[in-house]
Amino acid sequence: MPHRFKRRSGPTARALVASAAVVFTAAATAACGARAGEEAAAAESCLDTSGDTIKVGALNSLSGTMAISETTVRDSIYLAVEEINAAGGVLDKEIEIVAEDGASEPVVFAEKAEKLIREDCVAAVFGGWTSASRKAMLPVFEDNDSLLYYPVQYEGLEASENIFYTGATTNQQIIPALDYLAETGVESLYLVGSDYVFPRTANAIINAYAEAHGIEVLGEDYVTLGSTEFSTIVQQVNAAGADAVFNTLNGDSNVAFFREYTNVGLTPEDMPVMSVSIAEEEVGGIGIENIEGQLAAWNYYQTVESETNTAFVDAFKAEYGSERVTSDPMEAAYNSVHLWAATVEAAESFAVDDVQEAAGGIAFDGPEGTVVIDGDNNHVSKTARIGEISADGLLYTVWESEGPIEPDPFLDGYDWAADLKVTD
Amino acid sequence: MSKFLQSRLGAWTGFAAAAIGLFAVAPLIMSGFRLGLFAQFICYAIVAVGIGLAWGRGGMLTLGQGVYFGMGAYLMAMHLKMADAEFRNGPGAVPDFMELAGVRELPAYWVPFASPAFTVAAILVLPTAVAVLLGLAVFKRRVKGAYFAILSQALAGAFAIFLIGQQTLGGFNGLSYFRYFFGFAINDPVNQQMLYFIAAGVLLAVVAVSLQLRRSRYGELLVAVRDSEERVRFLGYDSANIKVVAYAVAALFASVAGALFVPVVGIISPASIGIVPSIMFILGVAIGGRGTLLGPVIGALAVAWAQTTLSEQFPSAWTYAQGLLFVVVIALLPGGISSIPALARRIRVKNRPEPVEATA
Amino acid sequence: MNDIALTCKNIEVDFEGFKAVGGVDLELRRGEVHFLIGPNGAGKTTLVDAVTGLVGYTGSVLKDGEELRGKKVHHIARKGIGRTFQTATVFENLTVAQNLDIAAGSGRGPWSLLRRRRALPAAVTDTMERIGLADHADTLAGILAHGQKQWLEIGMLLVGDADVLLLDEPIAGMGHDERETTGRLLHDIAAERAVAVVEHDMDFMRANASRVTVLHGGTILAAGSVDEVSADPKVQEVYLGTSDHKEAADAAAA
Amino acid sequence: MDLIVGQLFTGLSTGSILLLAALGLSLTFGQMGVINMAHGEFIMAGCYTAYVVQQAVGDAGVSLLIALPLGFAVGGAMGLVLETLLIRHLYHRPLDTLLVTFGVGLILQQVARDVFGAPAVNVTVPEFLRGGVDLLGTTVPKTRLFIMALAVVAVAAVTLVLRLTPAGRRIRAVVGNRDLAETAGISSRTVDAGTFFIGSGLAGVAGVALTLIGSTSPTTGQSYLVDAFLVVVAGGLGRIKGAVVAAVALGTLQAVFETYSTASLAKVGVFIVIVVFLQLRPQGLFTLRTRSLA
Repeated sequence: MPHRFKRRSGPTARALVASAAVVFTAAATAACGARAGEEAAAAESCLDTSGDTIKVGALNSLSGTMAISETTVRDSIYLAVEEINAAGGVLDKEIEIVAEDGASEPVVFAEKAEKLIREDCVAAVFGGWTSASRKAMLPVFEDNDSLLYYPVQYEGLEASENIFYTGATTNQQIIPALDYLAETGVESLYLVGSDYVFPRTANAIINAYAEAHGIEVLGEDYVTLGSTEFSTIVQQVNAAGADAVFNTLNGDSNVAFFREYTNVGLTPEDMPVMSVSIAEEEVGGIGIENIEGQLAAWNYYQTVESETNTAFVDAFKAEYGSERVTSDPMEAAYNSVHLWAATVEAAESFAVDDVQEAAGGIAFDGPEGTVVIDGDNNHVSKTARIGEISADGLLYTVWESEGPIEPDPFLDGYDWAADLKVTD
Repeated sequence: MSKFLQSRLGAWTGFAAAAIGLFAVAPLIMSGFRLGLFAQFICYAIVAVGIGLAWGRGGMLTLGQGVYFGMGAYLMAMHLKMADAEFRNGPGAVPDFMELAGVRELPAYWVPFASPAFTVAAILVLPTAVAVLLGLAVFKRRVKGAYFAILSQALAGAFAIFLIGQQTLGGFNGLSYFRYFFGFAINDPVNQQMLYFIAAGVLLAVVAVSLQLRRSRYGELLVAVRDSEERVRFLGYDSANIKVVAYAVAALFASVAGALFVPVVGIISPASIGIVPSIMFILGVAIGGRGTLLGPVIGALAVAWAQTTLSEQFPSAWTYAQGLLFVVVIALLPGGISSIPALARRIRVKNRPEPVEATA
Repeated sequence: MNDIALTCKNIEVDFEGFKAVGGVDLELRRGEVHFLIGPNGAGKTTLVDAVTGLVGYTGSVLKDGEELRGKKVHHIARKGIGRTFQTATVFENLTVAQNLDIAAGSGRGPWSLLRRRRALPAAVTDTMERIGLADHADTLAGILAHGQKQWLEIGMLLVGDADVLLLDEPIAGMGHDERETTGRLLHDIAAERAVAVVEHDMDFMRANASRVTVLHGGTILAAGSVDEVSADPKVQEVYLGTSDHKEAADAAAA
Repeated sequence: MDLIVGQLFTGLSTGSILLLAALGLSLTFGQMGVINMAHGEFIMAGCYTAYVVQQAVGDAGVSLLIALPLGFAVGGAMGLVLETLLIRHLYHRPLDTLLVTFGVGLILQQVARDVFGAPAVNVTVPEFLRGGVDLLGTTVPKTRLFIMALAVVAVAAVTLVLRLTPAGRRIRAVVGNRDLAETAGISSRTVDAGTFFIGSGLAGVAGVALTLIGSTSPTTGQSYLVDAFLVVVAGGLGRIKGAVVAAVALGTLQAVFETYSTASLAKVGVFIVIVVFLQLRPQGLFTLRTRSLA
């Protein structure tokens, strides 16, 4: 397409002016929405409760880096839904799952959450894993006044009316782990974590706890998420010679960390590692020989001895294969579906307001023991357990809290944590 | 058809049709949710227009547009967080996420972003200035081709990692939970539609700027640099300057797109601007036709739409599709879908040699 | 007007210990077509690269008394030094007129660059006439015939007001008629400019050279008129010693 | 003192890992001027080769010895297929090659995910490589010593092949001047395929070695790729010498930065150093000077 010369004029400059004019006109005519301080027109829920079924969303990463973990959560969500449907559904309606892929990207989580609420008109959404995905979804659920059930332990300091947190907050995982270490005579700690919000918050809590309890923190190191280069850090850990290591690494970094740890000759006997992100699923990839005897802090292990857990593990293996294992987030997700169903039954309504109203005090007898929703902060009470990784790849409880611990996401009940508290 | 689009009437008609489509038809046929999604796609399309200029016309394969996209987005997000905090707790208040991270004092570099005017100026100036400096640094030293591509990619990686380490920028979680956009409540559907209109208007403006640059003498010069940089230098031009302009304009477009992305989507985090998102910006441009004006726009919209729709049903298949698209389109159809009509014409009139649009 | 446009003194180019050009002196005069000949690897193209700023060198290059060494490529070009390449290098995706317009415009300011061209500059239309491509103004350079590309490249130098032209094998691949046209073009443009031609074709050299410099192994073997050079025994020896028999025969017969 | 020795060692160790990942890239980039973004996935293929062999053989030591040559063969074969089917046909479009191979990398990652599952798999470290050796006051893991030794062997092997074998001489001739080599009767096509085989094979070997210290998952290769590219860019086109120096320098730089700041700032620091370095030496540490313009 040869260009012609001697054209009289180019229209583009004027097109530019014209399009700018269009924008301003459009903006001017459209800009009659709510301004700061005014109440925005609330989005109407399109939830339809007239049929025989009720839709819920399952929003987990099925692709990308987080798919490893989140597909397991999805499996237990499906299991719980099947169980409820087999028992007659919720308010006599069959639960229908609308599944979406969060693709391990916060932006996609926000987008899919909005789709589930506004297009699929689901009654509640189950899922999310990373804090980033939860933070991305939070405004979506608040703006559209809908419900998210989030099943993973997290860094606390959050309480939204529209989110039910069925994983542990810090006082149900980090603090019991520290209590356990202090009990066993640990006087110095080395902190190793991935560089994101959970390890940073956890370590802030650990530092405050350590100061109040006479424990010395000898070092605090962060690596980029996914980093597999631990030569420098393990050398520093080795040189520091702490009584124990508190590990908040995430994902593949654990593999490289524990290999390096073992290879420089460190053992659980002379320097145990307390991990808060390693569950049954992760042990295989790290290699038993590198991690046997190390500690973990969770609320649930596959080996928890109770009838409900035996039933849960059996049902899960029957559904997904005997080689599969169950882990804490899977159990919390399983609980979350049952908690939602129980709340709906109690409220006798699927409406968000009614569910929020009825949630406080709702209990479910889950695999980890009884969990109860705390109506003040939408978290649940949970039993803390320290587990030791054994040669068969499973974790066995070596210590557990005396009954369920009440959730305290803002650590109001801990004086030494006063400086950590949000000021408002 | 291309002749018609070249003409003055054609350009006017094209713009009018696009304006009607974007401003009148789309809001009628799409739900509020879909319109918001479309606004998000438009942000990607704005980035694509810039890449079309730098890569399609200028031959600079910028695998790091996420950097400028991210700059614009973070600058805007900082203002929105400041405005929210000010609205809740008065001037100088610390944004909510910093309170959670234990930051009690507002970091000094946040302070100016309380001003909307400063923020808008920063969105326009800062990424452009960075692009100019970086462009001068690499192009003056005649770093080009694959070297430039790798460097720009490494830059995106380094920038994302840098942001993850910055707790006062939200770290890995990024910045989210915005309530007001220059005083308007973001959760109000009317205002959401306004955001869409702004995005659509910016897209039109960006395409118009790109059109003007392509048709100007500068546009011809840029193609000349792409095809034979040495020849241009031996004609007395400093080719580095020519490249820097296109690179900086692409950076500016990306920055503006990022700034719009934040209120539209409601979150910006390092996950949206690293190496992989940056290279994914390229995919749409390649599919649409890198050398053409509208190809990148159409390609970017199509890819974003396909990603959303296909990944809903087949998450694993979508990754295969993405990979295959890269391979098939770039290897076999380097001109993208825009070149299909020309190809078809060439096959029809096989005897007569037909000039083909450049695809270096 | 036999004045000296370009003076090269003691040019040396060193590639990591390999001396591609070792101490060459050269003067190019306006009004002359000056041929640089020599076997492969003699340093002809490297000498052109050095003068135009592409490779570093020691020595001195003066254009009308002004030192060019150390200047950047595009600054040297703006001083009026133009060059072509062994394979014709034109902007294949632009039209003939666009090619020339770009070549004419290295001094344009940003404002005129960012606007569309309203009309073709007179220099461009004149040059199209001169290089015989007036009928091809809107033809993409990429589909021109081989010879036409070479002419276009020369035209780009003319329109850019170069007054020292360094042409690297301008007739490579041309047919007989095209060579003759090129020869006439060279003399036409040399009327007010200095033209240097790197060439292997001995017939073309004999027909068109005002002056000849023979390079060998990076140094000057002989210089002078066509007849003087042809008679030089050193030149004959070098050309007979090369593997290229045609060149050798040509040189010997010259 | 311990710290300095430790850092020096970490630098050498990180450097040798970078070198293993970058050596093959340097060869293919240098020879053909194409950037193979799927190189990381060839590394990953090496990792999974080690895994599969270990599943089949059982004994970790024996399986490592089998996996090293097998990893070379697997990586090499994948490279050969890629070269023959795609890269060869994109010869004059280096940037397009980059994007096409990125697409291939995406597909290979997903294949690994579908075949082996997304979670990381465990490759057991053989008994004789477990634990550490005390060296000048610091404990040095045997696995890292092994990888250093492997890097030295790989560099030596590549250098010897290039210097002493006829095939190597042909490769060097094509790298030096492609056109001249062709006029001298060397089929650059065969040589390209050969280079790609060797370069990709080295990626496979790197993958097998990396299972000793890192995790094996579908995204394993990706994490090494950008660093490996920076090594090649900083080291100079196709110069083995340059790759060695650049890898060790970058490894040390990273280790030093990491000790005195955070890991994330270390990455940014390394990038800035490279951009500044390219200001001083735009063609990398070592260059092949040619007078041709192209």
